[in-house]
Amino acid sequence: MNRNRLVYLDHAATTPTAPEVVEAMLPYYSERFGNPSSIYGIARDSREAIDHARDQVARAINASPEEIFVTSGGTEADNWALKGVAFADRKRGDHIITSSIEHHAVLHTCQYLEKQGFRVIYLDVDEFGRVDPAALENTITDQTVLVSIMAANNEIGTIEPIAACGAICRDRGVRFHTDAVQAIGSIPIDVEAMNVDLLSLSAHKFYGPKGIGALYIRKGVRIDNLLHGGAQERRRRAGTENVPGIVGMGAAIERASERREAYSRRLIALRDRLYEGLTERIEHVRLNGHPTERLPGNLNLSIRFIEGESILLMLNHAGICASSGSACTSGSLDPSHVLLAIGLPHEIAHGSLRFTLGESNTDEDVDYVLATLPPIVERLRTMSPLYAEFRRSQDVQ
Amino acid sequence: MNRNRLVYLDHAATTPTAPEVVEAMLPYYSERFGNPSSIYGIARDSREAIDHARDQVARAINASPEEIFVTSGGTEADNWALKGVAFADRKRGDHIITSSIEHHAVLHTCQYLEKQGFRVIYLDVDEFGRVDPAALENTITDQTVLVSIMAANNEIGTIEPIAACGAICRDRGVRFHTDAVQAIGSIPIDVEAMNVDLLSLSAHKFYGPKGIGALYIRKGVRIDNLLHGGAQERRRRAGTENVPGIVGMGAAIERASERREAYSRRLIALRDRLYEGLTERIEHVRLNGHPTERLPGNLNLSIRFIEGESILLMLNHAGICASSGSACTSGSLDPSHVLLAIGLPHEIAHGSLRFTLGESNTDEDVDYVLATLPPIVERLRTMSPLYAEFRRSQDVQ
Amino acid sequence: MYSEKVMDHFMNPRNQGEIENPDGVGEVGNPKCGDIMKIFLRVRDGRIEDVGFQTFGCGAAVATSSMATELVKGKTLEEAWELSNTAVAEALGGLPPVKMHCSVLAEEGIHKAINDYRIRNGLEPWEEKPGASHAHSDDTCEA
Amino acid sequence: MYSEKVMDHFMNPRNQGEIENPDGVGEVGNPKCGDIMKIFLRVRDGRIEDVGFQTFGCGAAVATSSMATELVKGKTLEEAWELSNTAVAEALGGLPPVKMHCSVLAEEGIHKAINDYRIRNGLEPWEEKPGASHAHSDDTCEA
Ligand SMILES: Cc1ncc(COP(=O)(O)O)c(C=O)c1O
Ligand SMILES: Cc1ncc(COP(=O)(O)O)c(C=O)c1O
Repeated sequence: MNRNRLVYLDHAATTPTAPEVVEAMLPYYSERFGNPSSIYGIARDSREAIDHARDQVARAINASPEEIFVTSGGTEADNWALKGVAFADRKRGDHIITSSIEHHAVLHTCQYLEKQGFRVIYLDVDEFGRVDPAALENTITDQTVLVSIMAANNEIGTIEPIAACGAICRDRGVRFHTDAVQAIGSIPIDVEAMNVDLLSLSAHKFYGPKGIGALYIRKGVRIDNLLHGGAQERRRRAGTENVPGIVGMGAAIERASERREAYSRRLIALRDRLYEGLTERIEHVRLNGHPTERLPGNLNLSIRFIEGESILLMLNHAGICASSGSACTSGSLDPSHVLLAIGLPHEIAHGSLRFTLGESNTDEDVDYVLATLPPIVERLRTMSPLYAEFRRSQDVQ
Repeated sequence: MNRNRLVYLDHAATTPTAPEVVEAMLPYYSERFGNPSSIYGIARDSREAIDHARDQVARAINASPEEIFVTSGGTEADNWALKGVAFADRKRGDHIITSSIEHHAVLHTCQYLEKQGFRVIYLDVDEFGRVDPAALENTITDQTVLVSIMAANNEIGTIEPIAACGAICRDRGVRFHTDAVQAIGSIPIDVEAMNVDLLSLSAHKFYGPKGIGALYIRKGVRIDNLLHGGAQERRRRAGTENVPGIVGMGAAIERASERREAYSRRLIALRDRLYEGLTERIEHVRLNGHPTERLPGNLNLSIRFIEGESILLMLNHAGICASSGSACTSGSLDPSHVLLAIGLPHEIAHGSLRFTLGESNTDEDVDYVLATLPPIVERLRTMSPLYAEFRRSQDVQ
Repeated sequence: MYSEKVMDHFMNPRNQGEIENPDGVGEVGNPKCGDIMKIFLRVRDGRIEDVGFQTFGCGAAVATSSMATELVKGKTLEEAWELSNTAVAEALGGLPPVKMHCSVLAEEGIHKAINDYRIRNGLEPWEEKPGASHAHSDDTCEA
Repeated sequence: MYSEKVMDHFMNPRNQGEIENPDGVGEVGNPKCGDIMKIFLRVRDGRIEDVGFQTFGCGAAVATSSMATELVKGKTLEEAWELSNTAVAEALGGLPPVKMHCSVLAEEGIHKAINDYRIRNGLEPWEEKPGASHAHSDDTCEA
């Protein structure tokens, strides 16, 4: 691997914790380490730090602090939202609606709920990965207790019509959850304007620490607890609070909100240049996701005739970190459910590549990828029986 | 509050993260921040760090690394162990046995399971807070799928006969879980020797960070997942790994294991001197918990005629951090379920005080408490109608 | 958790202690629930000339005892009867929600001491206003 | 994730490429499952004189193709037939469990190319040993 150069283009997987965020966390490890539930002075410091962070999170999504509940990350928030509302409202109905391109934290939770007797509808998406609000509207029945549609997709970056979905759910008196794990820090989110009842977020996606997240629960939403035990988080989420993590999440989300506009503008420019440069240099490439309604930093491409993991390994050798929708890395042989859901054939889905740009990326990084990727593609195509076959079929014509 | 002197005597609530532990965590925030599931170089660093930490945790309890699953703390570990085994084995039986002095993370989970149709027996304890293995044996039926008995109690410090309970469960083919959150780092724990099938631990109780813990699951134990989503933790616990937290837990548990013997010897000496000094200086005091089978750092006293929170506030004013079994702090009016379970009348339970000693404590701390607490007790008793009544009744005799 | 005012009244309680030969005494609360307040009154010409308290309880219990006695001192019995628990809490700069019951206890203690005085003096005890809140009413402590 | 040996064979694959006018060809795998291997043999006097491969697939697929061809080069067809997937994996210093199916694919590719040679030469194809593992057999990819 090239240890001299590191170009990190996998910000959707995780981001580095910003140094100033780490700085904010540090005092809460060894000095202000008190358990927030205790009554003495150092515990008050912890309590105040948590309150402050809760304010910061609330402000970022236009909620009030009493509606923010800390979790151990996006996964727990998604699990809690879905299981919590489904079981609390079980008497009202057994019907849940989500999309076919949700993160596994939502999909696998839905599958669990199906085993528990709930009926789940997985809405199709169009070729760009968009959910159709009209289809949602037609799918809601008087048995529907919950709709969960992600704010933006983690693989192809497509931004979903959340406000439209929220309005429909509000109209029909159905609870609306959105997994905003990828959206926070990249696009504006307002739970009031968007009629969102529950929202999941995860700090490590916006330059905060890993292992901490939050669930927004609108006042008045009935929801069962997921973790039982102590009286933390106003009796809704038990467990000694991860004070440094919470402080880090607060600092990170405030920082992200302040920077968001400039951040997205910058990323869009870099990403578009990367996209155009690559399509100029490589044949048989397609863009996955929506051409405009997509996360600023996301570029998802299918590069025909070659396989994603191979590309990643060669990129890694050159010091470039990216990810793919190829199944290989996850240990299953099926490629990404998201790429299949937008209609890609398996063999093309296997050859997909995701670059997600972030704070550290520069014009030089883009240039470096533009110089590095085309010869890698060339090399792997030379090796590929699919490409040989394709070339033969072209020669014949 | 006395900002000049701080004597922290609430190590059972939480401990400061040791500076060398924080040191070990730091590189994983902003430098080696890769998502362990990715395939590039910096992700490998994270993966190796997690593997190393898993080894450290496994070694500390004589397990193998594949049996250690990371959670967001003791609460999640307890919830997972109980719900996971109960639901996985539901077809085999619906009967669960625990004790009446478990932590709320176990008790409230059991109450949840009761709502789901399970039957739970809460074993009584003796006046010292000990579970009787013979009673356990008699309570097991062919419907029993799980027994959960804590390794040591968080309030009164009593060490439970875990090895005996484990042997009985093994004999009867029943799964045995122990909440060792308070035990790890203070007393030796060996899942093989003790026939433990599942064990919960939480890093912030042994000078590691908050918000991270683990569940040991013996190979072959059937258990449902609690958090659904990604394929992390060998598909058993979804969610992007809290890499710095995991590294911190590993470093902390290794450090705690190395120090344990010297640590407990030192704490026992300090604690016994504190106990003897206080009983010499204050009348009408009783020790709660077992006289010898107790955690090294734990001293739990009931001080008659006065109320716990008042004592804590005055101690805090003098810079001493402690906790109480009084309900006041938790917002309920009932005093600690543990103190009631060992037979204390309510009014005496309300006047209980818990000192839990740890690394930072010195002989001077003990002297300071010995000088500070007696006048506080005196003052509060002067104020107390119960004490006035008691004195009148003495005068009459 | 507590305001500075609460901590001041807790650390430096006013009117703490028994009064010798009081004209009225009121004891409320229950040791099971972790708080007992005992209020002592000396009454001259229908006015509370002196007042004292003894309290077993948490910080808020002590502080509300101190503040309530302070507020009724020098008042006529009629005025003192009007003292509400919220007035006590407000005078203390607020109380945490879970501690509001302590202020109710203080109000009840004053009432009980006043009625004790009235009964001792052959008068009808006054009646609690309907709807007055009672400490512990919706709590788990079975006093 | 991968051993150094795997990475070496992935970055510098041996025997990569088509052979002109091969004496036997074996193609295995399925684009749906994300891996296809094509093995080309040149056979002289019952011996594999030259061997080449083309692979569409992950790092392990390329590395096992490279190692498998390396191991059969110069061998008699009988010897080459005996090459097992575990031998390929071992020669690579091990493979992650989820990638073992790639080594199975390599074994199958060699077998298929040998039998292609035998059929072209009017010989009975050899039979796979009973119980031989097959790539993807217990996986979700429905090839
Ligand atoms: C859209 C989405 N939802 C949920 C998650 C889960 O978040 P976490 O891994 O922090 O639990 C992720 C990221 O992993 C995500 O991208
Ligand atoms: C015995 C016991 N079990 C479980 C827990 C819960 O651990 P955590 O707060 O880390 O979730 C604690 C401490 O709070 C405890 O003392």
